[in-house]
Amino acid sequence: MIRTISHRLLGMLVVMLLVVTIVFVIVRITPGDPAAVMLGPDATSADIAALRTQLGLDRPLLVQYFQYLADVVRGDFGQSIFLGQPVLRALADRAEPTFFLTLFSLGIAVAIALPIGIYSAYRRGSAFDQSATTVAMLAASIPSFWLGLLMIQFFAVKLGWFPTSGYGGPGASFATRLGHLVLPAFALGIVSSALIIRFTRASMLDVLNDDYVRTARSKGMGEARVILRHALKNAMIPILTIIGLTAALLISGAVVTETVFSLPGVGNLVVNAVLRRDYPVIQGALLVVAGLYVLINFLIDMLYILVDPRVRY
Amino acid sequence: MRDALAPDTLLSVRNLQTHFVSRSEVAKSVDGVTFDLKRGETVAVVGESGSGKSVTSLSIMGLLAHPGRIVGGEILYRNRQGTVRDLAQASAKEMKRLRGTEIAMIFQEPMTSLNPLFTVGDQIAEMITLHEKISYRAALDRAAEMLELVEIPAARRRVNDYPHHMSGGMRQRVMIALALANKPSLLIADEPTTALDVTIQAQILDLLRRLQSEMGMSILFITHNLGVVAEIAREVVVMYAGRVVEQAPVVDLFARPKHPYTEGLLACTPNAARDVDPNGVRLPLRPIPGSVPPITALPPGCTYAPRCTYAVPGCTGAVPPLFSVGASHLSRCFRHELL
Amino acid sequence: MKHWHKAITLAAAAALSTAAAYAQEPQRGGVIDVATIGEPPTLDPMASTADLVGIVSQNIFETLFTFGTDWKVVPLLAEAMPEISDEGRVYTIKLRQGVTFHDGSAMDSADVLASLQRWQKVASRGQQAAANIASIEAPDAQTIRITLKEPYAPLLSLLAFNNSAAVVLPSENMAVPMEKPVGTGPYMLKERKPDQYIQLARFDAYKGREDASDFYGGARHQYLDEIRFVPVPDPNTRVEGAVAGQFAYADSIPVESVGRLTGDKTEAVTLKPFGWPVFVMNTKEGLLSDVAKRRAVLTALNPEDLLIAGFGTSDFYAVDGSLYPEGYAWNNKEGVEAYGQGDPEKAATALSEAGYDGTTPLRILTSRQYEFHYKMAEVAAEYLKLAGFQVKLDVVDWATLTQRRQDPKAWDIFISHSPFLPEPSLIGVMQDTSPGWWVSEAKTAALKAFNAESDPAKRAELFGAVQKVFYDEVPAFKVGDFNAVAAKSPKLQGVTPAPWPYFWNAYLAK
Amino acid sequence: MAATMTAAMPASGRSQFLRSLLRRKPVVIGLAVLLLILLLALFGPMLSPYAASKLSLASRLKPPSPEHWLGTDDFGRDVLTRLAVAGRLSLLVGFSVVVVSCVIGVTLGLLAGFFRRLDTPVARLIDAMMAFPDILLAIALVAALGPSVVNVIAALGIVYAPRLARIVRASTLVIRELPYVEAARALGVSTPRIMVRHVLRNLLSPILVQSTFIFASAMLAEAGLSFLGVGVSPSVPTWGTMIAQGRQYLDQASWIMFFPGLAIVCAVLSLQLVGDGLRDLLDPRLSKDI
Amino acid sequence: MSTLAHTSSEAPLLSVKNLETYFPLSHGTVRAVDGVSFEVRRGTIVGLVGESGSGKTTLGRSILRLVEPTGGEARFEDKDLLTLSPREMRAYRRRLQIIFQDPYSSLNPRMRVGAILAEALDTHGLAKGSARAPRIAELLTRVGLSPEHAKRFPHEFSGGQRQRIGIARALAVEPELIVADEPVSALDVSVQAQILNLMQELQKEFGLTMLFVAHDLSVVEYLCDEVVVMYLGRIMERGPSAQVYSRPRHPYTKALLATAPIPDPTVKRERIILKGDIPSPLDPPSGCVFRTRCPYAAPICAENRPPDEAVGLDHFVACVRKDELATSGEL
Repeated sequence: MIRTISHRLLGMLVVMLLVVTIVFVIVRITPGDPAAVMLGPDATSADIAALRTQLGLDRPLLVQYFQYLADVVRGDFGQSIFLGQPVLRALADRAEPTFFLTLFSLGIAVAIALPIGIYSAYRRGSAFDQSATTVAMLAASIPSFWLGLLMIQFFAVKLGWFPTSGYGGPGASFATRLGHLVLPAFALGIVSSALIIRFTRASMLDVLNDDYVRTARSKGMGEARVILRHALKNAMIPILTIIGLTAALLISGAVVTETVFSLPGVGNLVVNAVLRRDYPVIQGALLVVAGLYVLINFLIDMLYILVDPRVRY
Repeated sequence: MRDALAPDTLLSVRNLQTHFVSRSEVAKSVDGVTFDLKRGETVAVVGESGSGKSVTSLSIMGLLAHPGRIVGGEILYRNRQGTVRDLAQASAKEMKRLRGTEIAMIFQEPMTSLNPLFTVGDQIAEMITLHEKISYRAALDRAAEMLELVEIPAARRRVNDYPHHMSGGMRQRVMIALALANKPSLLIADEPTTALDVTIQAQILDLLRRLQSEMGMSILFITHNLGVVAEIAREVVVMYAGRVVEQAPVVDLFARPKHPYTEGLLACTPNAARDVDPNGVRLPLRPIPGSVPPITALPPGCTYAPRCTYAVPGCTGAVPPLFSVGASHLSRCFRHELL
Repeated sequence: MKHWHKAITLAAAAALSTAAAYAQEPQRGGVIDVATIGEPPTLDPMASTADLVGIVSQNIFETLFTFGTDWKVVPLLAEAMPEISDEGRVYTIKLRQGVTFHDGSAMDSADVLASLQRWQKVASRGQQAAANIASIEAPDAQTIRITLKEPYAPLLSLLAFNNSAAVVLPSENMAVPMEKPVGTGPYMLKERKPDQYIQLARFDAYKGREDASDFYGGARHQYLDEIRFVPVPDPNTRVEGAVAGQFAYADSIPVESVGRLTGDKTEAVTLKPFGWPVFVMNTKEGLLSDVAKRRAVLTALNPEDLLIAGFGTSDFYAVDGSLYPEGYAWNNKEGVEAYGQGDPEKAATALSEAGYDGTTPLRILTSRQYEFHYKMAEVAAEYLKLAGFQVKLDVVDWATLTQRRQDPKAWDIFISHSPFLPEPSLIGVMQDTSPGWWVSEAKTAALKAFNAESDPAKRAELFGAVQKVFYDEVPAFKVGDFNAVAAKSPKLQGVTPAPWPYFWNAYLAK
Repeated sequence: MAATMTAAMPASGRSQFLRSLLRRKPVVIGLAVLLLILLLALFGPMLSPYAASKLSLASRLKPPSPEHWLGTDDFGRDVLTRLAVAGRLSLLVGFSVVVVSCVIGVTLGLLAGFFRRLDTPVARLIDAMMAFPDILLAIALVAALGPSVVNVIAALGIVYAPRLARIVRASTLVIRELPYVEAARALGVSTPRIMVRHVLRNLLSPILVQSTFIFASAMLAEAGLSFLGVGVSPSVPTWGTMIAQGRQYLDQASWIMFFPGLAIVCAVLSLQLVGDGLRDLLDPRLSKDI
Repeated sequence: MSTLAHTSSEAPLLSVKNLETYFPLSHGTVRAVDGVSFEVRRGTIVGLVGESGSGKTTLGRSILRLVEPTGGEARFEDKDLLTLSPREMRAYRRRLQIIFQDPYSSLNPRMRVGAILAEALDTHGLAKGSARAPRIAELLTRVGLSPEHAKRFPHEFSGGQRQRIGIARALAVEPELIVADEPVSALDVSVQAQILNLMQELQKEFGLTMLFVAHDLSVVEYLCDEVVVMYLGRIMERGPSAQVYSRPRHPYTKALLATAPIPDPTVKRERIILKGDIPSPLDPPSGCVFRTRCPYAAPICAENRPPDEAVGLDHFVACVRKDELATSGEL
C-alpha cells in the first residue's frame, strides 16, 4: 500500500515536472522579448537590457529553466505586469468565486447526472434511456457561453430572479455572493452533466454485464440492492475519475463562464491577462490549474485505494 | 401436468423454449428441452458452445439477460412446502424468494463471479441475511463455517479476505460456500470447473460430490467435458443446437450412444488406448465433419443432419421427436436403430 | 449634412423627465456601485493617460487647477488663478490653507513642489510641460512659482487635467510606482480588489472649496458614504447590470443598447458631444507617408456611413469636420471642405495619379475594445477598397494595438478616439512624437504661434490655421462627433454629464 | 479494448456496416444535418443573392424576413449568408484540428505503445498535457503564438492530440500483444510494417470515433476562444465571432447571436450523434444485445 | 510413421539448454521459465504439458524469441537462436513458425485471407508475381479450404476454419519447426479432431518437427512422440510419451494423470487429489517447486533444486526421491 502510494506520488511529481516544463516552453515560444513586453512601449533599450539582466534572460536557456523550476518550487510564480502584485497572490484573490462556481456546477452536474446515468443504464434501450442519452448529448453540444447569455437574458434581465453579473460588491454577504453564482453554476453544470451522464451510463452498463452482478441476482436479491450495492460501488471507480476530470474541465469552463457573467475569478483573470498581455499571470494560472488537476487525479487515485481493495497492496 | 410430477422428482423441465429476439433475428437458444431431476441426484447437461445448455440453466434461475425470454414450456419445481410450481410462470417476487434459498447457482468464471469490493465473508453473510432474520455477526459466523465446510484453510481468518487475495480454485470454493449457505434443494453448476486446471478441477469435483452426499441437494451440472460428465453424473442430457438430442443414464450413454452426435463426440476425443496401435502408430481420429451451426441460422429438420454420417434426405424434413431407445434412454434421431 | 445639431454644451438628455420625481434636497449617505469599462492599470493618475484612471483617481487626488463650465480653467488646490508675470513666463500660484492629505498630514508647497517634479518625470503631459519649464520653486509654504522658458499657453490646462495629472501627493510619497494612493480628494481608497472593485470612502477631514460648484471646480460635496468602481469590461454586462438595478451608474454604454435602458431602475445619460473617432495615419513610413494618398483616403471615406455603423442613429453622432464642435471656442471651419466627400471614384483617380501600385496593402489596425472602432474599420475598408486600395484589416486586442502602433513599420492607419480636450495642443496628432509621427514645417509654425499666444480670443483664431494645416496634410481623419451614453439610476442625483464622470456632489434620492 | 480491436468492423463488412449504421436513426439524423451544414457552407454563399461581407447600412438589424431569412446584422449583412461562410471556417478549423491532432496524437501513441522504452516518457508527457484544461491551454498557446486562424488550429491541435495519443497508446499496447501481431513478428514482418498494417489499420475505427468528438470539441473551443476575443480575428467570420459580435444586439436583434449558436449546437450535436453511433457499432462491449 | 523407436545419437533439431525467461515486475520477478533443458529431434512431435502458470506457453514463445529470454541457449541445428541479431533472427523465422491458440485473435480482422498469406510469402520473398495466386490457392486447398476463400475476411469463417488459415500461414514459408501453442483447446470438441488430423497429415507430408504445447493430456498422449511436463517454470519429467504415460516417474506427472477426467464412467482409478493451489511464481518454494503440494514431500525436498536425472532411455525426472519411491512401489 505504501509502495502504491509512493509510486503514485512519484508519478505525480514527474507529471508536475513535465507540466512546469511545458509551461516554460510556452513562455519561451512567446514571440518578442518578455522584458520589452513587461516594460511596455515607452521603454528604452537600456531599460530593457537592464531588466533582461535582472530577470536573468541573458543567461543560457538551461540555466533559466532551472531558475524557473526553483522559483516555481518556492511558490514564486513571478509578478503580474498589470496588477503589480505577485501572480500567486492575484490568483489567490480570485480563487473564491472560481472555487465555489466549480463546486456548485459540479454539484449540479453530479446531482443531475448520476441518477439519470444509472437509470439509463439499468433501463438500457428504453424510451427513457434514449431520450436521456440524446438530451445529454444536446447538453454537451451547447456552447456554455451561449447558454449563459440566454440565461442572463431570460432569468436575470426578463425575470429579474438573479443578478446579471459580478460577485456582489465589497462586503457583500456570503449569501449574496452565492446568489451571483446561481446562473453561472447552472449554465456550467448543465453543460458538464452530459459527460457524467454518459460515463455513468457506460460504466454502469459495463458493470451490469459483470458476472458478480449475476451472482448477486442469483442470491435472490432485490434489484435496487443489486444496482445500488453491488453494481454502483464497482461502477463508482470510473465515475469518480470522470467526476474528477469534470472538476478540472469545469475550471476551464469557468474561464468562459466567468467572462460571460463577469465573475472576478481565475478564469476572468486569465482572459483579462491575455488581453493585457500579462504573461506571468497566464503562465501562473496554467501552472496552478494543471497542478490542481494533477492533484485531483492523485486524490482520486488515493480514493480508489480506499474503495477498491484490489489496488491496496 | 403438475400432479404428474413423480414424488421423488425435484425438477421437471418440459419442452422449454427460450428465445432471444432482436430486431433483426430470432435466436432459438433453447428449443424444446425436456428432462427430470430427482432428489439428491446429479444430472449433467452436456453440449458444445451454442448448444443452449447455459441458457437452460439461466431460464430455470429466472436470470435471463435482456432480450432473452421463455416463450414456451414448463419448469416444474417442487418447493420445500411440497407444492409444485411452474418457474416459467412464477412472479419475480417468488423467484427472488426461491433464488439463493432453494435454488442456488455457481458459475464458470470464479475470477469474476465474486464482487471484488466486498470481503468473501461479507458476500456469504449477505446471502444468509437476505433470506433469514439473523444478525450480521451471526451470519458472518455462519459464513466462516461455510468456508470451513468447503475446505478453505484458516477459514476463520479468510472471512475477511477479498476475492483478489484468492486463487481461482479458492474462489470457486467460496462460490460453492455462497451457493450452499442456505442449504438449497437444487444447485445449478454452470461449467464450474472449466476455467480451472485439472488438479484443481479434481478438487472441486471431489468437493461437490462430498457436499452432495452430506447435504443431499440435487445438482444440475452443465459442462462440455465428457470426462467430467463421466465422473460426476448419474443421468446425462446431451444438447445440440438448442435441443436435447439424447438422454440416458451415464453408463448407458457412454457404452451405447443412441444418437450420432453423441457417438461422434465420443469417437473424436483422442484416446491413445484406442487410437494408437500397439506398434505406436497413430491412427487417424474420426472427427465430426463441419462445425456447429450458428444458433440464428439452424438447418431445417434434424439440426445435426448436415454433419451426420447416417443422415438421409428424410432427416431434414421434420424435427425428430425424442424416441425411447431403452430404459430411460431417449434419442432424437430417426435412425437410432442403426446405432 | 452640416451643422445639424445646435445644442452645444453638455446636456443631460433623458435624465430630465424622471429627475422631477426625485427632485429634492441632496441627501447625505448611501453607497453606489459604478460600472466601469475595466480595471484601471494603476491608481496613479500621473502614470497613465487612460480615461479610466482619471475617472477613478480624480475622486482621490486633486490638482492645483481644474476645469469649470465651458472648460474654463479654475483653481482647485490653488487658492486662485495664478498671477502671470514677465510676459507670461512666470506663474505664481497661491495654495489653499488647511488642506490635509488622507494620511492626516497637511499639504504645503513642499508637497506641491515634489509632486510637480514627479509629474515632470513620470507623466507624459508632465514631460510635455517640462520641455517648456525653466524652474519650479516654492518661495514659501503656501506659494509655488513656475518659470517658463518662453510663454506656453497650454500650461494651466495641463496642470488642470485629471489624467496624466499633476496631482498633489505628500512629499514623502513620491515613489514610482506609487506605493500608497494618498491624496487630498473628497474620497479615499478603502479597498481595492483588482477586477472586482475599487472601494472609496468619504474622507471626513476633506477641506473643499467654498465657492459654488462649477463643473469640476468649486465646492465638492461629499454626500455619498462610499463609491465603488466595479470593472465590467463587457458592455452588455454593464447594460444588463444597469437594467437589473445592480449599478447606480454604468459608464460607456454602447449606443445600440440605449433602447434597453428602460424600466424604473435605469435611464440613459447622454453626453453630447463627447468626442471624436479618429483614423490616425502613419506619416512616417509606408503607404501613407505620401500626403497625396492620405488625401485620397480622406476623399474616399464617407463619414456618415462610418458613423451610422459605429453609432446607429444620428441621435448619437454628428457629421462634423471641425476639430471642435460648435460651443467650443476652438470651433472653426478652416479646411473643412476637404471632409465628408465620400467619393471613392474621385479618390481612385487621385490614387492612381499618386502612383499607387494597387497591390501594397493598406493596413488598418483596430481593436474591439471599443466596438465602434471595429465597425468603422469594416465600413472604411469597404470604401477604401472601392477607391482601389488593397485593404488589410488587423483586428487585435487593445493591448496589442497600443503596443503595435508604436512601430512605424506595422501599420498604415489605426483607429482611436478622443474626448474633446480643453486644450487643442494636447490632441495626439499635434505631438510630433505620438504614433503617426506627423511632423512638418507648416505644422510646427502654426502650433508654435498658437501655443505662444496667451490671449484666448487670439488663440481661437490661430487654431483655425492649425486646423487648416490639419486638413491640408491629413495626418488623421476625424470621423465626426459622437455622444457618450451612460446609464444612471434615477435615484442617483447630482451627476453632471462629463467625459470623466465624477461622483462628488452626487447623492441618492430616497 | 481487446474485444474492440478484434471485433472491429472488417472492411468486407463495409456495405453491411454502412447498412447497420444507417439503421440507427440518430446517426442518420446526424449525418443528414452534417451534410446540410456542409452543403450550406460550400454552396450557400454562391446561391445567396448577398455577399457575405458586403455592407448595407441601410438594412441594418433587419429581423428575419422573406428577403433575409435569418435577418441582417449590424452592418446590414445577411446573417444566413454569413452563417454559411462562417460555417466554412468553423468546419475548416474543426477538420484541421482533427488532422493536426491525429498526426501528432497517432504518432505519439503508436510510438509509445509500440516501443516500451518510449512508453513511460510519452505516457507521462500525455498525462502532463492532459492536465491542462483545453480552453486554458489553447488560450495560453494562442496568446503565445498570436491570434490567427492557423495558430488557433495549431493550438487546438496540440490541445487535443494527447486525447488521441492516449487512446492510440492504450489500444496499441493491447494490439501489440494480440496473436496476429505475434504471428506477423513470428513471420519476420518488419516493425514499421507491423505498425501500419496490423496495428494502425485496426485502430482506424477508434481513431475515427475519437476524431468526431475532437471535431466537435474543437468547434466548441474555437467558438469559445473567438467569443472571448482571444481566438481568430473578429473580422474573420466564424460562428464564435458571430455570437461575440451579436451579443450586444441580444435585446434588439437576438437573431444575430441566436442562429450561429444554434448552428454550433446542430453541428456539434450531429457530430456527437454520428460518433456515438459509430462507437456503439464498433465497440461490442456497449452493444452486445445478445 | 513416427514410432517410439529413436536413437539418441541423432543430432536434435532443437536443443534448449538452461533457458530462463524472467519478467521483472515492480514487486518481484516472475520466473516464467526457470532453467529448462530439453531436445527436439527432427521429424518428431514433442508435447509440452502443464497447468496454467507452468510456463509452457512462455517457453514456446521464448524459443521463437517472441518473448526475449533472459538466459540460456536455444540451439537450432548448430545456431544459438538467442545470440542472433534481430536482422539475422528475421531470416531464421522462415524456418520456425507458430500456430496460436485463439483462432479469433490470431488473424488480423482487417486483412483478407489472401493478404494474410501473401504477407507471409512477401516477408521472405517467396512465390513472387504470377506464382503468388496459385501458391495461395495451393495452401488453402492443402489445409482443407477452397481457393475462393482467399477473398474473404477472417470473421466470415468458423473457429475451425480460422485455425486452418492460421496453419496455412505457418506453412506458407515452409518451416522446419512449428510451435503449436494449444492449437485445439479453444475449439469445440467436435472440431478438435479435424484439426488434429490435419496437423498430423501435414507433419508427415512435410516432415515437420513440432513442439506441441497443451494442457489436455489425452491429446498429447495420442499425438506426441515425447512429452515434457512442466510445473512452475521447470521441467518435472520428460521422456517418450508411451513411457511417461504408462509409468510416470514424477509424483506430479502421476497426480496429473490421475486427476485428468476420462470419458468413461466404468473406469475406476486411484484418485490422487493434490492439496492446495499452485504457488505464486513470484515466490516459488525452495528446492523442488512441487514439494508444497507433493504427497511424498520430505524435508530434503526443500534443500536443493532436484537435478534432471535419466531413468530410462531419453527419460528424465527431476525428483530427489524418485528412486526411493520407485522401490517402495509408490511410483
